[in-house]
Amino acid sequence: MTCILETRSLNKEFGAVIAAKDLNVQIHKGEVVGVIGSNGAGKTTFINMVTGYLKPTRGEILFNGKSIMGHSPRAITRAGMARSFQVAQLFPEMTVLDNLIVALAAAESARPSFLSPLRSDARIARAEEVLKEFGVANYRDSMVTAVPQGARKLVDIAMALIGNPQMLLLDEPTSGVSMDEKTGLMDTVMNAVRQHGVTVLFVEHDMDVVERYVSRVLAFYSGEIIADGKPAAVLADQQVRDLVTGHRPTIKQGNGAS
Amino acid sequence: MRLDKTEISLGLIALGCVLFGFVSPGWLIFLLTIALAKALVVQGVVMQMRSGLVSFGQGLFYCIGGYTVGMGGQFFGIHDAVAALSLGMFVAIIIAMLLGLLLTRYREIFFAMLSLAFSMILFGILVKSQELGSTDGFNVHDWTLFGWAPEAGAGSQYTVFTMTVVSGLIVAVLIHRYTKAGIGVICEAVRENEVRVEYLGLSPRWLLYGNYVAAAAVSALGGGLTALATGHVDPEMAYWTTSGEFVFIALLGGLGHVAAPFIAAIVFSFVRTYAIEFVPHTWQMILGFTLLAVIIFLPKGLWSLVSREKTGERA
Amino acid sequence: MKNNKSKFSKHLVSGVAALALAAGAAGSASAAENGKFRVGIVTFLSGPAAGPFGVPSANAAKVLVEELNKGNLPAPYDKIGINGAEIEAVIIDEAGGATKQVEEYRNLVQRQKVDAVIGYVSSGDCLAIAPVAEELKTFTIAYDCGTPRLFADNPDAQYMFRTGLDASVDNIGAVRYLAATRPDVTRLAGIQQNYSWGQDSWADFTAAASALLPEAEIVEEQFPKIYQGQYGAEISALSVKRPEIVHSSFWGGDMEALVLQANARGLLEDATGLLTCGEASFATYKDQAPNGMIIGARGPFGQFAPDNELNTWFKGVYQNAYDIEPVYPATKMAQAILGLKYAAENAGVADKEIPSAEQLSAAMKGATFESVSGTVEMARGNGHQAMQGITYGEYHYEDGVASIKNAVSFDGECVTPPEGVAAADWIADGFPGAKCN
Amino acid sequence: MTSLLAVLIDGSIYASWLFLVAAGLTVIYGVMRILNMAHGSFYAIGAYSAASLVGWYFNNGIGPAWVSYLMLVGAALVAGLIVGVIIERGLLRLMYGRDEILMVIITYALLLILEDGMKIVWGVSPYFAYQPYSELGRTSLGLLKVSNYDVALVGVSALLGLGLWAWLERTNQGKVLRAVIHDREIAVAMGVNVKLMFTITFVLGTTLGALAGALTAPAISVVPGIGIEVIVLAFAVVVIGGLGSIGGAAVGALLVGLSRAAAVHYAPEFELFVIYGVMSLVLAFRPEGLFGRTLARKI
Repeated sequence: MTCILETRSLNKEFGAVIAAKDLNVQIHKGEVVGVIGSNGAGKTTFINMVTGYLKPTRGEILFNGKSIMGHSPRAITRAGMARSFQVAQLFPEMTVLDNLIVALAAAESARPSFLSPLRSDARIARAEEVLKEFGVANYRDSMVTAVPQGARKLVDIAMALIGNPQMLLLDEPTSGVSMDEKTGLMDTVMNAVRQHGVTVLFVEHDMDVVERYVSRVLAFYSGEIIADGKPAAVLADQQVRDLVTGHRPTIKQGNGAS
Repeated sequence: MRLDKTEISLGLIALGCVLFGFVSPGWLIFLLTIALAKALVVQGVVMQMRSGLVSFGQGLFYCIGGYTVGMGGQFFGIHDAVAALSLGMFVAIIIAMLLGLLLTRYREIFFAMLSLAFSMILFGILVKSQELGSTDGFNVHDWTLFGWAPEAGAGSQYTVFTMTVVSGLIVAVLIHRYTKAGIGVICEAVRENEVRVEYLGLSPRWLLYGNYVAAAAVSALGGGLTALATGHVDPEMAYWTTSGEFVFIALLGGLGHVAAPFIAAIVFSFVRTYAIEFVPHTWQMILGFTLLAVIIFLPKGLWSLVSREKTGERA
Repeated sequence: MKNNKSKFSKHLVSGVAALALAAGAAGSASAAENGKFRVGIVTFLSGPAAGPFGVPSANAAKVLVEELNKGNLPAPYDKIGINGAEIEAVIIDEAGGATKQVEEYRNLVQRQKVDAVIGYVSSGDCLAIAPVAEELKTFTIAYDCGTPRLFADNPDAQYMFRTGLDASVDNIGAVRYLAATRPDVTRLAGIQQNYSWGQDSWADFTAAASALLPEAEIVEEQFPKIYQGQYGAEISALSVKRPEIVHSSFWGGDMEALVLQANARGLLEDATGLLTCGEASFATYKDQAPNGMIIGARGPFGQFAPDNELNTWFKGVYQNAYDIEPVYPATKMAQAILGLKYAAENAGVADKEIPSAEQLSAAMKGATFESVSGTVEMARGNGHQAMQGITYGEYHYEDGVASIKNAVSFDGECVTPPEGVAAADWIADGFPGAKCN
Repeated sequence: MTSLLAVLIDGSIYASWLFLVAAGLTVIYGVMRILNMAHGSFYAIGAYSAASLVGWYFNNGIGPAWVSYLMLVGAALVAGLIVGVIIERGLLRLMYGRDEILMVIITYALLLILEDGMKIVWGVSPYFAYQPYSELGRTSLGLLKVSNYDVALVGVSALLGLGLWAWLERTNQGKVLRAVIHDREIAVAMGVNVKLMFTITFVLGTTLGALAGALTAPAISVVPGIGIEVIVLAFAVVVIGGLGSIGGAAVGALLVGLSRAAAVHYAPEFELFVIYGVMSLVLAFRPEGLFGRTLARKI
């Protein structure tokens, strides 16, 4: 398995607060990795560093073997690593379709055209296809502010995926979504991801979701990775149970997924 | 090149304006010329407003356009109006490409204030330049159009009017396309969510930069036409209150449609002209109340009167 | 965005059509052919120039028009109105810059159908209006603006006249006054507003000083921003150079603030102030200006206007109406209106008939007419520019009464360059042909 | 040597005036996020109120001169309070929550209205209140003569700055205000009456503006348009210092004041550009101003 993303001794300090300490992670092509940890454990900091939003204090980040330290978010995106957000980051005064068309046009070229129309037939067709894939085609012409939270999260992820990235980072894809919507949402997302053959790393609080979809789990605690491995093994780890997941009664639904 | 319905209507209206010029009294032609020329400057303000930036210094490019046309005729022997106007746009583009490097790092109030500062610096330079007449400025005359010199008076006035209408039409069609093209829509996207644009792999800064430069060129064209129409330029063109007027007109029209700035500029000119005539001592107050009324009752500008029944319409 | 297109274009067309109609209707609404002589009066009604210049001028225009319509003036202006026709004045604000003034000038002429325009304090406005006056063939009198470029830039002017003097006269006169009363001064300093007016004034003053006061040197010059209002640093910079004379072309609030601050800080005790526009604030200085400060009125106007019958009458009605003596802008406005009346009544048209702009211009060109300031000769600028003498004097305030002392007048020929010669060249050549008594 | 001393003295006098003018602007922005273009008009209203009251006092020749200093301050307080309350309650209250830039434009409309409003109330003729200025006399430092009133103004300005700082940092109300500045939503959640805090802040800001005008009035001729000239200056000072920071406004005022005085004495031809030059230079290196805070967006 080739390594797509690797971090070496990644550190981040905010003044006296250590948000990341010697993170050494290797993600391989095709993996679906879950990141768990309580609030403030450094999960989002990790994603923000990897995608260029935050500059690490020390360390090295390699994407496809090349350093992306100090690169801007847009350079990292163009290199093939896309992300979604805890709170869906959309264009609130546009329709769902236009949100996707903008994302598509952005993926096609870094230099937008000055005079030829953005909403070309080809782009509309492709965007509609993706909307269908994500099951939100019925919101095609709604303003994004008028669609339910779950659909917004899906649009957010669809915008990241429409550019055919090699790797996708999902920051709490199910946060803010009701319990009974979560599974449906994740099924939709994971199906789409599988079809595109994308490597996925996602941050998640819901252990059921983690167990169901990931092939590997990273457990964070106060800026450090305290466990890394198969979901069953990590979730059974005493330290993880003490510091991250709390003491859950038993494992409910089978033994992990994929 | 296929024209859509908006473009055809714009063309028809422009034709109507040119014909209307034959029967309209001189003062009205002049008022419309100035209003339309200023509307071009306002188009520059509106282009930036769409991307979320409010320029309180668009007078900079208005002034550059005007002074280039004036100096071209006065000092460099460029008497052809089209050449002089193009030169004005060219100079504005060069200056905008330099200033844009700094300005696109700023947003909101900081962009507004810094653009104002640059405009005031030009004002200061012109006031210091006694060769250019300091605050008195200088007159712009003896221009030609492709070698043809329109007769002084009504003839040249009508020529400038027609030139302004035609420029207005060309710019309106281009901006209409621009707002629907990649850069236009994505600039709006920058206003709505800059972080997301960055994470789509685009550079908001360079988008705003391109938009800033394009807006500068349009505004300079408006300044050049104003210089030809009034026959005079002075540093007041770069003073911050002039830029404030452009923002005023931009809000009056709203961002709803490419035609809105033109209509707003005409309405503004009428309101001001009649306010000056009927309440010469308190015309500014009338303008102030008009502006407040627009903000409170027509937050999307005059254009929302036109598009009111079209719910959910986006420009 | 979809099926709205057709509706939209209808709206667009109907909106513009409605606007055009409204405009057309408005245009036809005025057009007064009521036998009255309509005069557009343009001066500052708002902004910093309104208090010192605009309002006194507008007031002078109002009271004079009223009295003219009653036929109350002394001879030769005792005919009712202008040439027997009642005067209707349209007063508008000069604030807002040259572009706006060109627009308003066209409105006055083409929409309001005025027969003549009198106005403009700002040189920038004068310069912008001059070519438009020619284009619209409208008789126009610049009553106050001082730029020497008015006729230099427009040598073929037909319809534009100026009944006030240009700024080089102020400063040549100021130097002549110094040479006459203080020939031994050696240390000159200046503080000017940083715009055309201040820059030109200082250039003329220093050039004339080097010709007429060869012993004097310029020890300091300051150019603060116009309307700055606070001159602390400038006053210090001037003080430390120990000047004997501090020349300033400041006007209005800036001038009053400068006098207040410079006086409080002793500058005007150690040095003598010379204010070319000083007379405009004659009534407001009280004890805040030191005795002996030299002031001018940009010609024989205001306090420096002679005691002829016209001026006595004018001061009377002005004081009656506004409870204050007229300052120089008021006198200058009166002079412009009298000039217009003179031209109209000597244009060779029948009683009550309103002469054309061509007839007015022909009558005004090179004319000599009586005014509140004495006799005015339109002897420069090809007969379009007035030539008059200029007077300077010292301000004195005692027992609550302000007065002028040590006034010295210079003839027009003494302070005005000959026809066709630029002031700078005339000064540089040592005033060839100047006739001084 | 004399001119160096002069630069320091002139610079601090001008800086203290700039600070007086800018303080109200920055307080309002800090709490309410409104960059108030009408601030100059409050300055002018203060100047007019003070000049007409003091002018009336001396014209009628009653009472001792020291009363006039109280009148200056009193006129500013009353004028600032009345105008502030009317505008905040009557207009701005309807607009809260709108875009920052839109608020700028609303205050621009307010500026147009107030400028003509003042003309209706006070006319266009100049008002004078020079007695408090000349009454204090002057001090000679060699060739340099300094007006005692100006020197007193430096003290007043410093005291005012310290007072504002103490109020913000040392009182309960100040703490609440800082909470509002820091995070409005959390402040609301904590039960802070933000509306009341807004009224207090706005009135404080207008009063500070009026006070600046009133204290300047004795040294100038109060005429239409004095407010317009002040706005851009005050903006520059506040932007240099960092919007919303009192300390920043003080440092910005000193920076502009001293560099302008230096330009007047050593390089008069650059005087016109000094303020914009300093502003562009500061912003080029510190886009948020000297004491501005960068707010990183949470994603």
